Amino acid sequence: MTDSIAPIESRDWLRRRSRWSPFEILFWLAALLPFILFPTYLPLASQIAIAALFAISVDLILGYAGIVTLGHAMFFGLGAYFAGIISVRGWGEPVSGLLMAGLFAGIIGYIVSFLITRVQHLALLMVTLGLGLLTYELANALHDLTGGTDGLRGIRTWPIFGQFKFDLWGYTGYAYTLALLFLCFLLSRRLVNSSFGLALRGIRENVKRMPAIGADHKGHLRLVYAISAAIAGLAGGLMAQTTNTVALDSLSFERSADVVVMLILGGTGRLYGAILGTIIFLVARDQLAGINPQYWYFGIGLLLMVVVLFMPTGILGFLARIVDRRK
Amino acid sequence: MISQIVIVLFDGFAFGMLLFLLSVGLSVTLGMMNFINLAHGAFGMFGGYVAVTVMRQLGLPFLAALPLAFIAMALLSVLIERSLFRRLYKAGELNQVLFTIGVVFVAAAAATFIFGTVQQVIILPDWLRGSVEFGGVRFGIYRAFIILVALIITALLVFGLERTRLGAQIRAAVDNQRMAQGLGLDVERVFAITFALGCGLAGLGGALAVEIIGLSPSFGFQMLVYVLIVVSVGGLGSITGSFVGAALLGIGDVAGKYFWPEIGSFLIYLLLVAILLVRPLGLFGKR
Amino acid sequence: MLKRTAVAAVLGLGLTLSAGAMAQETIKIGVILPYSGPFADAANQLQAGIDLYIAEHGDEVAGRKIELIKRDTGGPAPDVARRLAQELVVRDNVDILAGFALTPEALGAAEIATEAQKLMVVMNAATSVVTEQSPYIVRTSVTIPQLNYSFGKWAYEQGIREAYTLVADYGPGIDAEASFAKGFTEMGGTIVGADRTPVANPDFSAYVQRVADASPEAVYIFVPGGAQPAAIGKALVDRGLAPPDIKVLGQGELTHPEALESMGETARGIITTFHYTLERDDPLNKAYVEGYTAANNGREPDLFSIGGYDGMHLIYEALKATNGDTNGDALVEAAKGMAWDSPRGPMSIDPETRDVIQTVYIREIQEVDGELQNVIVQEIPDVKDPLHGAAK
Amino acid sequence: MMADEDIVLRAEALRKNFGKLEVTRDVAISLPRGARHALIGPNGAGKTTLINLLTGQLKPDAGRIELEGGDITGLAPAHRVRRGLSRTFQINTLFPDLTPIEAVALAVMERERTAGQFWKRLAAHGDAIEESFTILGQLGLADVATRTTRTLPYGQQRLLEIALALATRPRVLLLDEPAAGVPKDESAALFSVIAGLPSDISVLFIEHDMDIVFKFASRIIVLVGGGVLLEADPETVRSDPRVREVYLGHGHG
Repeated sequence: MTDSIAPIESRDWLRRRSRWSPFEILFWLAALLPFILFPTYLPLASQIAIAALFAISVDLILGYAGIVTLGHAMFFGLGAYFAGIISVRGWGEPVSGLLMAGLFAGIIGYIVSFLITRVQHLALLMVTLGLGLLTYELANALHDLTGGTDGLRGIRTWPIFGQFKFDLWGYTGYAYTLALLFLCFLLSRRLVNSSFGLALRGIRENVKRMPAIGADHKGHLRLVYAISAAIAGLAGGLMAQTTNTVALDSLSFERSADVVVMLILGGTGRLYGAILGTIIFLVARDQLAGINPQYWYFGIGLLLMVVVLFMPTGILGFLARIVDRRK
Repeated sequence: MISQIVIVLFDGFAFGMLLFLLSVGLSVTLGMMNFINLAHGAFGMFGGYVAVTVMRQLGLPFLAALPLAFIAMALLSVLIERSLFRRLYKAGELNQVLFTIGVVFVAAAAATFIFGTVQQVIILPDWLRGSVEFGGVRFGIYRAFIILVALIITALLVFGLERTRLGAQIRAAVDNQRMAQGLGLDVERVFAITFALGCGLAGLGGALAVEIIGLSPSFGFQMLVYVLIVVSVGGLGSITGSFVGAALLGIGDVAGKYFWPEIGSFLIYLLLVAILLVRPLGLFGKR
Repeated sequence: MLKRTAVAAVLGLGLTLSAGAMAQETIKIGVILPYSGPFADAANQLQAGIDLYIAEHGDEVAGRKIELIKRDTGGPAPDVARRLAQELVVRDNVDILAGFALTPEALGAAEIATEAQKLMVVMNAATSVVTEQSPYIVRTSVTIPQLNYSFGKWAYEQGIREAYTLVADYGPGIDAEASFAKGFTEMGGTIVGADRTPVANPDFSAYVQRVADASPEAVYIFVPGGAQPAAIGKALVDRGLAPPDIKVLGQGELTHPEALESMGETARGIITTFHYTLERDDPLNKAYVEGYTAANNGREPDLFSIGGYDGMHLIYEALKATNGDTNGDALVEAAKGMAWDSPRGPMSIDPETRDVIQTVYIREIQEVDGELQNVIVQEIPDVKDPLHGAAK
Repeated sequence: MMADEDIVLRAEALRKNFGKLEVTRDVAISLPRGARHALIGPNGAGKTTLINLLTGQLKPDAGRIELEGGDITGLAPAHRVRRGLSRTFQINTLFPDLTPIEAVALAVMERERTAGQFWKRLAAHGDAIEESFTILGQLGLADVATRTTRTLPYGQQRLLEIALALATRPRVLLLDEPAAGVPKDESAALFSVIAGLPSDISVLFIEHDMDIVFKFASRIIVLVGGGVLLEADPETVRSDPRVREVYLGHGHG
């Protein structure tokens, strides 16, 4: 063929789109800074890493596939309870426990996805919310298994690989959560840069066209929903293991709503938006609550309003536009 | 048995009517402008605070406090709609969610600052307290009062929507915004008025709710879920839908707890999911 | 990387510990409470109790200044409570952990108290097991079985033979149901029906109707504070379930001041069990209530306030006993067996369980000087939590 | 019948009502292999509805549709596409934020069932990308392969519609006014592209411009009021008085 060079250019172009930018490398290096610069903030850093992982799981379905959810804490909580309960029942090995927690949440996610893909818009929002609240009530009702409102008692997480004990300062906790966040981020990054990620973007861009190119878009949605649920379950399992606590709040509507707020705040459909939004929301909350434990949410509320008015594509979208303009 | 069914229906209906007042405004404004206002419950909350405050501080009677709660919230909503929400109509649903959640946060903080965290109490006039016996069944007088108020409001709404010029404009704007605009209708103005009415009704609902479900700065969050359930089950933009949805929810909730207390807390969510899976647009939704 | 962080952890820990030992003049108390969210009011009242005690007794103990560091959990959030405790210990170098309005949050932070070897004063969380979670926990509030086990017995002694229980479907409610039923049935009474209401329950009419259908001699009620006491009280009256036709029993939250105001006349005759009674005629209590209302715009103290107030008393007295030494073991030792007269009445800390021992008051709503009040009809002194040790 | 083997798409007694309005009345069509048939008729004749019925966007109230001899009446649209029945839309139905290479590659990978491989980088699907590029090249879109779709000129967006359909490797291609909104001089070029499609693809297209229809169609189906008025070769259609009356009638007067 005469223009056989051109497809290679296209491939190059596609490859370039998924190449690591210096910003990204810098970002992940910066994620190591708390170890050295803010060692007393490591517990907060772990909590942020867990929330960021949860936000990434929501970004996969909301930002990439356009599934708006108000019930994703369901999977976070299922993962948390699973990891917690097997620990209480005698298996406190963290890595295998975490994987099982993620798998469990993913399986439930796949089952639930058959309901989710039947509805759209407000109904979708409300079905996810309803399923989330049902799970919450179920956990409350299964008092003997879950500890009800008091929370699950007796979680003991063994040292990682039998070596690294979870310490009071949170070094091990942060190393563990950061490692998991990074791994899941790599997976998610690969996912969004894969043909599957392209299919998800196709669904978001024009769901009507998908059947006309022969796509099983509901199948795609089910798959991404299950993957997202599994990642949310991992995040929940991490919370259970690093804090040795699980209670009903891990399944609550507030947690579902908060994660969506953090994601939109950072900017949807960018993965890094999920992480950035989480960092900004939780750091702002921590700092504002440090100043005044009672009125911090006034400041948070204003932050959200200002971001919408002045950065309609989220904080990361806003930053990206500034960088683009500079170029 | 019959008397029990009667009382369950009565109590559930009363609770449903409270939900109806709190949510009908959101249903219509959402149906008209696709504007997701999660802060709708905050208007209910401030309505409650207005009623409590004018009764406490100014010594006004309960019956005067109710319309004041309506008026105050309608005015406040105009202010907020014109200054803030107006900018968001084309902002996309996620931004609307984020912004109005921010408003809920700010409203809760403001309520805490002004009124404190304490549960507010409304002292009902004597004639609204207690219950009357009728055919061997005791009906709470206040609940009957709520039903009465809600029915009057519903009648006014239905009449207004069917028979007045504004009503016709609202219907046109809900049915097809673009066409209404094409016909020279000032949709934004119609929307502002509808929004004010809806928030006023939420304020009234909030004032009526203090006696039944209490009032504290977290009211806006607490009621959000219920309000969203009514709106989605009833269907967007439909007064009938909100009415039936709220009544169904109220009766379903009370009846479920009465007949199957073991699953009492599950029932409304089961209903919600089941109804939406079968009818994604809600019972009376058109789109 | 892991190895290096482990090394850094050891180094970091060593550094701060020595720094902490050398330089501290002030004694830092980390207070962890849900200052925002649905339980904000409890946190506020508890904090007001703490503040009142400090205002009355000065902010210096054993020659050292007391500094409070407040941290908000934002609702029942055990993971946040634990993180905050962790940060308070490693970053703020607090000497004592305090607050803990909610049981899951106390459970979440317990491990940190053990690891850091810090005294942890639980000023509210009322599930029995809380003090068993760490040898550094001391409780100054109450436990639910403490109040209700003896209440169940008392109810039988009053001639009640059949009761229906209606409790909120969560830990405290289930505890209350179990301990009341235990006390009541041990004496020979019968529970004729038991229902549980969802914790976030806006409307009680269905459950109350079920009670009315059973028409028992007495109904025992446990609901969380806030809006629910008044709501359920009024729902009862709407169904004609009011004394003297039926005995209405409950834990003290049912007739707290705001609920009483809201229920009005309909509250008359309700009998509750509690460890703190606002109206109790006692000079210490009078002065406390006066001081509290003066400092809080007329708001009256409640169970949270007294937990915070007595919690601070325990901290102050323990510090006096150790002469300002903040070593966790020393403070816990000092707290064990401590006894004092509180505005609530005589109380002490059980040296075995580190839990509170106190008088349980049975009160009835009666009219006093034209106003409805909780009037004490029986005092049961020196009540311990009946569940501690029972599991073993 | 011998001809039967050559019929790729066949519809029998198709019927569709919207309420009381009959939009499709007992339509029977058959499309032989390699066909270049046109579907014409006045506005509101039910042309797009017919395509929607054939491709499964609408469910018929009665009737039967066969593709290569197999019954596809009850199949979902995506499954019909996978069996080789593709379409384009009258109004651009594209992926505005994807580039043409991405969009076409997506269609190719959906066909190859590799679109679900979330573990494999997009750039690693070399065959799919090469094929996509070839398709874009056939339609003269190679130069704009990496530009965002929304920024393309309208005419190129119309071509991308066809490219997407071709990427599914159709045996039957239903083109709903492929040149709608394209200037007349460009639309002829567009139709030469269509005419140059591989000869084993059967094409049915809707078009209003009679010059184009008569130039490119080997057979013409005339739809009036939801029913087939006539199906014949261009010459017959051109001279049929009924067609002249209902369709070209105004040309007389």
